[in-house]
Amino acid sequence: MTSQLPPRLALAHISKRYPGVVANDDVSLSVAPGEIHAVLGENGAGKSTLMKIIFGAVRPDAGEMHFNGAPVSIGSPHDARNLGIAMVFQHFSLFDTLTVTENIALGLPAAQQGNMKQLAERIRATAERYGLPLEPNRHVHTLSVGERQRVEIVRALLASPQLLILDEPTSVLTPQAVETLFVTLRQLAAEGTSILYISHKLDEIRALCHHATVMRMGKVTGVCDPRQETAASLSRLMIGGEPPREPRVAAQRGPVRLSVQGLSLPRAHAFGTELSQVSLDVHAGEIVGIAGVSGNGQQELLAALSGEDTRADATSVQLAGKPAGRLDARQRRRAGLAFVPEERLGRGAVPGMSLATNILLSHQTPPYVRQGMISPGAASGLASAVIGRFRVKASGPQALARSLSGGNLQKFIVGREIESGPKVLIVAQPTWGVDVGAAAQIHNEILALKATGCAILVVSEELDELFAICDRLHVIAKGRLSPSVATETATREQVGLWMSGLWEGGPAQAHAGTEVASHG
Amino acid sequence: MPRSPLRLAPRGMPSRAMAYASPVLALALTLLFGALLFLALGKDPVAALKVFLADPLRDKRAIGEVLLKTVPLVLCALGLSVCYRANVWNIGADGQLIAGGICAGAAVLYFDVPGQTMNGTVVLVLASLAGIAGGMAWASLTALLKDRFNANEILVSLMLTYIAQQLLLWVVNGPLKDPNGMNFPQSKVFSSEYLLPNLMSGSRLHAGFVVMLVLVAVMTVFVFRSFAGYRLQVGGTAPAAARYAGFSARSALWSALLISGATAGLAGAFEVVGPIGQLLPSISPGYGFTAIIVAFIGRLHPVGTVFGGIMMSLFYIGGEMAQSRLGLPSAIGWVFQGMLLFFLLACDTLIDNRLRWRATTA
Amino acid sequence: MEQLAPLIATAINAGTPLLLAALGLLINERSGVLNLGAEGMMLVAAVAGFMVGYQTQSPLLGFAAGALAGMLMATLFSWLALVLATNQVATGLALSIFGTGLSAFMGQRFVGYAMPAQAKAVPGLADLPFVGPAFFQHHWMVYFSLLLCFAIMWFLFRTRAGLTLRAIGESPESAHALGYPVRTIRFGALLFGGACCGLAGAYLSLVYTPMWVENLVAGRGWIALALTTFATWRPGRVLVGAWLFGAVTILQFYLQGVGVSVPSQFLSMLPYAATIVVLALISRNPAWIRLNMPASLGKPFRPGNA
Amino acid sequence: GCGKKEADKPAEPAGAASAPAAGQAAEPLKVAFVYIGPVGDAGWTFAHDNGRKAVEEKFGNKVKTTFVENVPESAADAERVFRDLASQGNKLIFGTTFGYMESMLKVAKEFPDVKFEHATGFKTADNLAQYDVRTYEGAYLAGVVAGKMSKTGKMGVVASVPIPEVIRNIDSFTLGARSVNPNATVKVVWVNKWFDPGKEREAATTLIGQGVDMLMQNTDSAAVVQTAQEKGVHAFGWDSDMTKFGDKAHLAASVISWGVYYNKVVEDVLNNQWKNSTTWWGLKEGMIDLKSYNADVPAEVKALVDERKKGIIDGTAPIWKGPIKDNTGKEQLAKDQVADDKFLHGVKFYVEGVEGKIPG
Ligand SMILES: Nc1ncnc2c1ncn2[C@@H]1O[C@H](COP(=O)(O)OP(=O)(O)OP(=O)(O)O)[C@@H](O)[C@H]1O
Ligand SMILES: Nc1ncnc2c1ncn2[C@@H]1O[C@H](COP(=O)(O)OP(=O)(O)OP(=O)(O)O)[C@@H](O)[C@H]1O
Ligand SMILES: [Mg+2]
Ligand SMILES: [Mg+2]
Repeated sequence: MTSQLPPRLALAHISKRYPGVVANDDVSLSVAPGEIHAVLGENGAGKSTLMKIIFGAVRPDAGEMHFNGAPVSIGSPHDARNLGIAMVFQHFSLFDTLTVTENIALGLPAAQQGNMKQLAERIRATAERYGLPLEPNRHVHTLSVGERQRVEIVRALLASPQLLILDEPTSVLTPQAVETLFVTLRQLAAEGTSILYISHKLDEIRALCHHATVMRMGKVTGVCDPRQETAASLSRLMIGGEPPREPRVAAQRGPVRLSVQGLSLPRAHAFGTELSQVSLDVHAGEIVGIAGVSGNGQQELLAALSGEDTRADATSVQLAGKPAGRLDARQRRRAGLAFVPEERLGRGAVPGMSLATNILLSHQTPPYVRQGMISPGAASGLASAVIGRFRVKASGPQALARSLSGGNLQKFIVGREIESGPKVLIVAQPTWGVDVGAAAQIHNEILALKATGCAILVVSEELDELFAICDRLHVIAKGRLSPSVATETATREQVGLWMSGLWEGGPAQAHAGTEVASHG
Repeated sequence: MPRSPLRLAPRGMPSRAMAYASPVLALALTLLFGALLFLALGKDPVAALKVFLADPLRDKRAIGEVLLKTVPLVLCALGLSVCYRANVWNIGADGQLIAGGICAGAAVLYFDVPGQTMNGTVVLVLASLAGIAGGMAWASLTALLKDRFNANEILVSLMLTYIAQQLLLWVVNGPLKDPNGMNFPQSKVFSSEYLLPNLMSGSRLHAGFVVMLVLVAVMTVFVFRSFAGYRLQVGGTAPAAARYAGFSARSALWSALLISGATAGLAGAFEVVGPIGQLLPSISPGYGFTAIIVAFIGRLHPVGTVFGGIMMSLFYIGGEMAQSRLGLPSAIGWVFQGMLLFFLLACDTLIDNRLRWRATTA
Repeated sequence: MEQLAPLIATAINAGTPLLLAALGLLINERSGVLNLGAEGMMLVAAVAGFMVGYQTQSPLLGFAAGALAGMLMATLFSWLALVLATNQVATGLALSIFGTGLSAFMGQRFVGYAMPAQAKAVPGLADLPFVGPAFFQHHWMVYFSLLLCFAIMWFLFRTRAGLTLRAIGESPESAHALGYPVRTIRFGALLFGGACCGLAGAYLSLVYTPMWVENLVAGRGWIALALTTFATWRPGRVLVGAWLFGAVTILQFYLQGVGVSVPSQFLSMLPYAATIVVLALISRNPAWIRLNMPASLGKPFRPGNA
Repeated sequence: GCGKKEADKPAEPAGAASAPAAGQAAEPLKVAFVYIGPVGDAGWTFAHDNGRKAVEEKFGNKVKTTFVENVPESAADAERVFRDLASQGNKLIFGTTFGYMESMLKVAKEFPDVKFEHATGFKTADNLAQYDVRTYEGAYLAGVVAGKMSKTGKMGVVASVPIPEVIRNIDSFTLGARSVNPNATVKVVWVNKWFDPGKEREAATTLIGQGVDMLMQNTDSAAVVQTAQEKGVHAFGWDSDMTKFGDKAHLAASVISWGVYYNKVVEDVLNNQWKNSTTWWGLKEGMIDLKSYNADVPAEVKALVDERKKGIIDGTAPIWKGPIKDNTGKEQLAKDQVADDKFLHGVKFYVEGVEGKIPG
């Protein structure tokens, strides 16, 4: 891939420091024209920061940047765009109540915008050319997550960039949609566009990228050709040691602890999803997984199971054989349920309160609360115990929840729920945005809990994770739940198809969904 | 955007010391700017500040006056603190106070008829309960509209204050008008046995002050130790977490408003059966609004509101004295109150942030 | 019918300060900033406008001073709410309390003076039967406020700057990521809001009353805030709402004049009660509000780094 | 009784009030005024402050006056202000609005050596006197002018708060108007405030919109005159001359001269002759008058007003003389019966010619 042309982008000695962390420490990196270059590393390694520096959203403390051989100083995303750099952010930067066209217009230089009609035409044309169909006049809040990702990508492509930055673009896509995206990216690279690609999914990087820069704690720790590496060797580069192993734990399968029968719920608000005829059983000593692209009813199902939504029929949700559909979250917790929600700050924990006080969200009985009075000592003691056992990085039980990093807070919440000794544990996105080491630790704890005879339901968008820890899998699509398959016999292709609703009697058979159209 | 040479850098952990220092710093800045203001008006700043801060405290009676004024301020602020902790932006404490005053006044008038003697204490307790009920009823309108119709509580509670003022005007012109009062818009003056007893002779400070102190203690326990207080704060600040924990955000809304209505209503009752002693067309010079500042100065902490209340009471009386002693417009008291709140908000950012000089690089 | 024309005229007159202020607040809120200091800004602007207008005997200069005063107050708010990212509700309340005091303080020596009457007729149209007295015998500021309303409609929905403003109100994080200077644009929006509230305040002291008295604004700033919700953040509906509220304000006196025998105190409650009823009706459907309300309204935004 | 008690007392250690004759060394009598509104309101408080100035002018350095303006009627505050003024050494304190009555009663009890004077109330104490002015006489004279000059015979009153004084003024205005134009009618709009130019203007505009061409007001600002000027109808100044707010509209003003009374009270205190009396002065004492006529008012109208004035002063033509019916047709004063002060204080009805019902 190397040629006589100057590199499209060359970074030299980039450093960026935040209070308490050095996010980028003397980072150098070079991308050739037409090259797909991966950047990988643990959570917090500094990948996003580096990308934001390239895109002008963050200013480096030190270092130099060359673009097509010329030294540049990129002060803002506008500068970056004018140079021909486009970026698809890790967190969507879309505006829900605006139309697709308006969203795209906002991401283009004013000069390139033209009038809205012409722009809509250009969007349609570009989208078609790369096989990313889009309806320019729809409002973003009516789009599925996959479609939103497409808006981001089309916005980047419309600027005909010379360098395209993609920060974890696939975390919300079905395997099939990922394939489609890769086709597009390869096509772009062939046309000469350089691509910087960030992902935690090592398989993807091995399949797509020509080069990889590995980062750890802000520093570049290695450069390699990912096509020559194994997932294990990449992982070693990333975390500087052996990847943790996740043992399969054999457990005695017991009676049904959590049972859902024919659960149907109308949507609670305009942006919600309707649940229809959802049925599943979770036995003691078993981990059942639910796969699916987000926005297909996971939230609604979880709320109906946790007791945050009590509209279901009493008998449609049963805990340990007793009807629980109408019980609120407190009553279900008393019946032995524990729940780790996907949002940590604001739902699993109150940001402005200490870890000790956050204990009380799920521990509302003696010794923590007696006769309506809080016992601060007991709560604080439990918080310390969780911090110790789960190796949570926090200054102590009095640390505010919002002062913890995402991964550490997740460990705290998982620990808090496990400490209650539940009969049934429901976990949503157990390792979302959590790095490899912490993920392994959380997985191990879940597996250990299973061995004690707890019934566990895991809802996740990460197929790898589900395949790694679950005994059986369901797929949720458009508010319906597929039948279950044992993970030993399931294939990724089958689950991928199911994620588009293509199972016997699944929703995609009734009407072709947009997700399906995307890989047609 | 104006750029200052200083910039804020977030602290990892909020600073405890700064949380206590911030009101002191804000007060110091207010006094500094106040002194400059006096200078600009051609007054000796030291003498003027003395009138403002020392004269209201010159003797026992004067101190009694300052404390007397803290009663309605602190009572309202206690309830408002709970509301704001629960993220319910009730700014209509003044209306709740008026509603409480009307009900307490009506209760006293019901018993205070010639030929019928009731135990004074019993009547006072009943009047206070009526005041509490009145304040709660008025606040519950806000809660109902927010709960059922999702109507913004800031605007609703404020509009209800204007309505309460008219309601008071109506009762003193109509149903509760003194029949022997030459048709003037006021109720009859309550008999002295139905007025709150004074704590010491030579001062108007009454037993309500003691009740206020007790309530401060009760509220402190409620906010920091009771599970109910905890539920309410979670329900307000993180509704999703409250649902997750099985607490009802609706009950947080209702309890916050009812508590705040109760304390404001009690404040109204104490004014009516305390220093006023009858129903008049106006029973509050805006206590409910000043109490907002009191609540913030007090860090939404019940004990803090006592200090905040004394502060505001000083500014209020000081403003009045500045008028009669120095010939300054009495509105200067309001200017001081507003300034203090501004400086406090500004200083509070230092709890989560530290000041750094901006790096000179572009 | 003959009584209807003056009723319409008074309603429009009473609605104009509400319209001016609500349009400014609408721009504020479209950018995601909730400024509860409207009442305070209007008061300070009213007194500043009156001081200058009276001293120079030029209403135009008075309006300019009012707008400027509103902008100064807005700058104070911006510094706290944008730079220090303070709680917007508390900051707005502080601005209102401060403005109430400051205006009373500044205006102390101006109480009791009056501006001379100003020309209030559109030549040629004012003498038409019915429509003349109803619509064409107003101060020029009334027509200006109408023009402003249409200009804002065009700006918000037809220009790129308007699109940017709406986008920032929707998601300052996304806008920041795309490279828009969120705080600068919000500052601009706040200045505009301050200027509009300033004009509204100056209209009260220079044209409507026209004199300065303490607390002249008498809650109109709050009603203007309610109007933006009433209008679901659309300029056209703000216009309708403002005039409607103007009519309700007048209605209490009109009903007394025609001899309705309800205690006048209850009639005095009308504008406030109407505000509550309208708020409840409009907000009843949360989904609808969610679709229309700028999603970041009232939430402090501080860019991670710039 | 009580005046004597005061005089019997030995001179105070501070020796301020009771020994004016002591010559040069004597400190001036400290006199304080407490106002409900701002001194610049152009109406009620303005008129009182003119009275204060009259005192300063007449007594020079024998007195020292202070005033506190904008003191709310809410008793909790008024009481403190009165107490503070008393403890500051003021020996004569005027409270100029009805709402101060109870506060003044309380404070008066605590400071027996300070004389308190309360305007427009009805309770007295050993050291608390009451004073008021017969504003209704001015209203009546304005009514006469209005009756003569109205083209439509429809008049309006912008009224503040429905207390007897205001109702009496509305009635007197109506009596005056109907004495020269028996078909005259009067509409009333209540604003429930003493001083709120915005509302006063809205009320005036509404009345004008309903066909009224003469406006009387019983509120404190000049907004009504201003509005009348703009809309081309006529109005009357209230409490003080309001010509400068609308020189075309302003037909005349019912002007109060508080100074007449204030001078007398100060004189009495200086001479140790003060009594806790109840005073109700009017045209006769020169405390109220219709003044500042517009050039448009014909000489014959002025002459008529002068004639009525004379009749009121010498008692030959009292304003409130039967038969007077209320506007439901019920007779309130029988033929030839003349209302006494007690009757006047208790007027709770609209006379014939006023439209509508009294609120509350
Ligand atoms: N605005 C900021 N202020 C303070 N610290 C920051 C800021 N942004 C990032 N950091 C810190 O800088 C480090 C690098 O963060 P960065 O987001 O670049 O990591 P990353 O490699 O993209 O991680 P992930 O895989 O989780 O996306 C982290 O420790 C993070 O906490
Ligand atoms: N924008 C920001 N402003 C201030 N502090 C920040 C910001 N972003 C992150 N931090 C702080 O930086 C630290 C790391 O946060 P972050 O969530 O990025 O962790 P991380 O490195 O990804 O770790 P983990 O793997 O546990 O998620 C935390 O203390 C967090 O509070
Ligand atoms: Mg992270
Ligand atoms: Mg990242």
